[in-house]
Amino acid sequence: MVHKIENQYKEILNQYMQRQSEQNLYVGQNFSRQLISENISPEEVISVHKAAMQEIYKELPDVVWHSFDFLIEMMINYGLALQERQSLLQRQEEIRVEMDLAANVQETLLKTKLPALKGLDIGLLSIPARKMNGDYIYFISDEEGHAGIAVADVIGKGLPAALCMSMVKFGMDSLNNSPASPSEVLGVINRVVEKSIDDSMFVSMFYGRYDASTAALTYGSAGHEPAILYRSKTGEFDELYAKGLLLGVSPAAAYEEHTVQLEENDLVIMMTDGVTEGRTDEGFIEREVIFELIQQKKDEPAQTIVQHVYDELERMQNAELRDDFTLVIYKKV
Amino acid sequence: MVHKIENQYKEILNQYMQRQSEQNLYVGQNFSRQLISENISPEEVISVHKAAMQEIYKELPDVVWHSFDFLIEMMINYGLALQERQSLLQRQEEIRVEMDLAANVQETLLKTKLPALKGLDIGLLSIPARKMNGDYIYFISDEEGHAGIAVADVIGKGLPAALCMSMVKFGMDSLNNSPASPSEVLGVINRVVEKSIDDSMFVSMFYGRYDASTAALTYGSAGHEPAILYRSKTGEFDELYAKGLLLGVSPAAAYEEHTVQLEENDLVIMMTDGVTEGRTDEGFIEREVIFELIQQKKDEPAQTIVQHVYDELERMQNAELRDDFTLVIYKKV
Amino acid sequence: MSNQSSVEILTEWDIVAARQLGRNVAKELGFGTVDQARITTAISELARNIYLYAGQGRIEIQQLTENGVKGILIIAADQGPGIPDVRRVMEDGFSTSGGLGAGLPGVKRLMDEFKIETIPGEGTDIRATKWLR
Amino acid sequence: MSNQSSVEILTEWDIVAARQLGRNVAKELGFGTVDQARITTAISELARNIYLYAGQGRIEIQQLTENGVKGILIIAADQGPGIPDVRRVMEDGFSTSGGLGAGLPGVKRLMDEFKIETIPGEGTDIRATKWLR
Ligand SMILES: [Mn+2]
Ligand SMILES: [Mn+2]
Ligand SMILES: [Mn+2]
Ligand SMILES: [Mn+2]
Repeated sequence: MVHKIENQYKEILNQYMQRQSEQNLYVGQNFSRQLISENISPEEVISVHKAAMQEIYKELPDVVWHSFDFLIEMMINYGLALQERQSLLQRQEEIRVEMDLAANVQETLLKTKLPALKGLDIGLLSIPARKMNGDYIYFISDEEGHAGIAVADVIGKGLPAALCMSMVKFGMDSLNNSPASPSEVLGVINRVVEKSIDDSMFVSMFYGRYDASTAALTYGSAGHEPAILYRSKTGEFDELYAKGLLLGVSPAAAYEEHTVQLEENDLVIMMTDGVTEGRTDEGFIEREVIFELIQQKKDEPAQTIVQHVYDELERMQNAELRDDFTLVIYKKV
Repeated sequence: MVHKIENQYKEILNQYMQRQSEQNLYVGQNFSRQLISENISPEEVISVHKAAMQEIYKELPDVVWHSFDFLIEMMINYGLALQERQSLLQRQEEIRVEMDLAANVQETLLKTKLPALKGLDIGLLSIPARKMNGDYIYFISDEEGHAGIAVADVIGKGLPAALCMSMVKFGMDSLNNSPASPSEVLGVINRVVEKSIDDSMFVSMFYGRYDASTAALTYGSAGHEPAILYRSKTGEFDELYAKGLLLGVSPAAAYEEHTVQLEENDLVIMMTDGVTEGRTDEGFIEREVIFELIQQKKDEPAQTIVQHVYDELERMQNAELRDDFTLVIYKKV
Repeated sequence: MSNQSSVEILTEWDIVAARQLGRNVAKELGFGTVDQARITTAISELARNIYLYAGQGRIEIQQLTENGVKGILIIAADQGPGIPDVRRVMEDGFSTSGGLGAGLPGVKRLMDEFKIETIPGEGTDIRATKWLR
Repeated sequence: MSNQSSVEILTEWDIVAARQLGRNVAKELGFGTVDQARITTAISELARNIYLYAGQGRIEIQQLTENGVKGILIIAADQGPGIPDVRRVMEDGFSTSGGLGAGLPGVKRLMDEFKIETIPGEGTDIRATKWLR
């Protein structure tokens, strides 16, 4: 094989020495790719080059051959750096596989079941900025027509955030599917988070409890992006704001709760800051842009509205997600 | 700066052309390291080499200069591969930082409190083979002198295993610090694991419940490495085996439990397969070797015994851990 | 100020013609041998991409002067299928691990500025500039 | 069969002497120019490690013949402080990212076989072999 390469090299070099044309350089450069793909190191290239020159131009003075020997010595460390690249590429591939597997584990671990509730049409989407999602949606529901819907965001992204999120999930699990009041739920999760993670990690969460029999929504927030209520009758957007510290800051934190009455075709929009803090080349995307997008599809099913908002925001940002993106819309039908 | 490099190169090359000594090659090669560290690409080296030769040997025929031009063209793709190495090294460093942070989060998340129990001296060590630990030790204890000690191992290593382990921890948390019987505890965790992770992930666990008032140990196992009981009186090592499926295989799995009576200075040795399946160049490390190591230090505190076993096994394996290593020894005092 | 010329890419020979055009312009502007070779390699890569993935397109070479600094601009435009996942194509190791060549990250490294616009089904427009230091 | 010779490493000049010894043996055994340069680089790296981190030590070069195949064995031995974290020292990028040289992973790559034994406080023994193909 080495012999074949030497012959090919001599042939290509000889062509170039006859005529210094672009065509011959093009052939040479294509050949150099082949050499790299066969792990031929730069010092070997110089050595093959020297041998080819020796065959074609025997009569050249010794200084030329010495000069190539010197170049070979200079290239040894370059060759090593290139081998290092190979093993780094391999390592990167291994990490990619491990991350993919971990992302799968996380998905299974955090899966939650959409409640089938009379009078409520739910659409949702949660897209991680990197491999692992640091946003989370959790549903609770009981037989009596109560549904709890939580949207959480770990401050931070990637792996560390994903690890924290598993804690929120098991905290929610410990509620045993009874959709308690927002101030209770946020209080429980706050203590779990406070106990289990270090002081630099915080979680924000919005929790809404919907009662199908009265169409009332009770909500609370732990330092989370406020939800939005779209009033079908007036076409207005209202913020659903509730006071409350981030989860994990203080074990004694207390959480407000408020109640609103939903009317037919009203929309409740819960999200993380990855939705509202998207950026284009011109700066932050205005909230009004998002309202506009929702209004365009307000008569469609909730999932269609969610998908439309995501598609349009992604397009505006050139497909570059800076933060995990989570959007839940429910529609009173 | 480029000018300085050109001059230095010419100087060093000139020395070598005068006398092809090892000394001059050594100087040249050291200089090539400097070039790499200054991100000088191989095509630039050839170009600098050509310029130096042109100054020193003006009279050489044109074919020599053409030959260097050809080499420059051949080296462009090599230069690109080297730049890729730089960015891969940077990416690797970023991942290292993220993994370190995640390992910290995991440690805080999974931390467990050593029970202070009359008559029981506990030593332990858990060393991950990679960044993240897929082994786990969990303690439960109550006011009445009962202590539960669990050692678990997720099948698999690294990130995916670490994510699963958080689930075991929250399963144990849900027991609310009441050290129940082994068959109960393993049953609860089995259902949590079965529900939360996919079919390819399994966890093995050994659980022992110690009653300080009677010095009785009740134990059960979910497909885990058996614990070892060292009888101080006879100097014998007995296996503490109990039948039971791996956690996560079947929601209906049932777990046996057995009870042994501990006497003064008896040792209970719980571990993961990372301890018993260590390998040297000559093959697996025999169990007898581990027994021997324990016996050497049996009169020392439990932590000293644990550390001694780890140090010696690590040495035998040339510091290459193939699997997470977890060892808990408790001594009846 | 800009001064332009272009080559239609239809056959592999046109790649060589685009290289030749670029090298001439680079030389004329005063780029050294190594930079000439780099600019030529970037053009080669872009032209080859057009030839392989779009079937046909155009390489345009412009001379630039901005604030007294001279530069060369390569435009590679085609009406091919576009690049469905730009993020992935710009990743290290994606195109180079098999030794397939510099790929687009390579072009980005060979030049000072790099911009890509691609619409699936409509085509791709890549602009890369190198300034004379 | 083995045939040995060695160089004490005390000053930087001894690095050059060790290189020279290794290159001579490699040449004699019939290694080509590139392999001679690689073997010499490996010796250089090991000798430099002794010089920089242990203060003093010894490079030994042996000619080997095994099953009719010839080879060269480099032994680098010192009574220096030892390497506290071998795993880390053998990691890519640890010693090379600053362009500090090939490092031990480099030596491993330059040769066919590589073995390291190190005891903190007692010293380090590295053996690297390259076979004549
Ligand atoms: Mn986040
Ligand atoms: Mn966020
Ligand atoms: Mn494991
Ligand atoms: Mn294991």
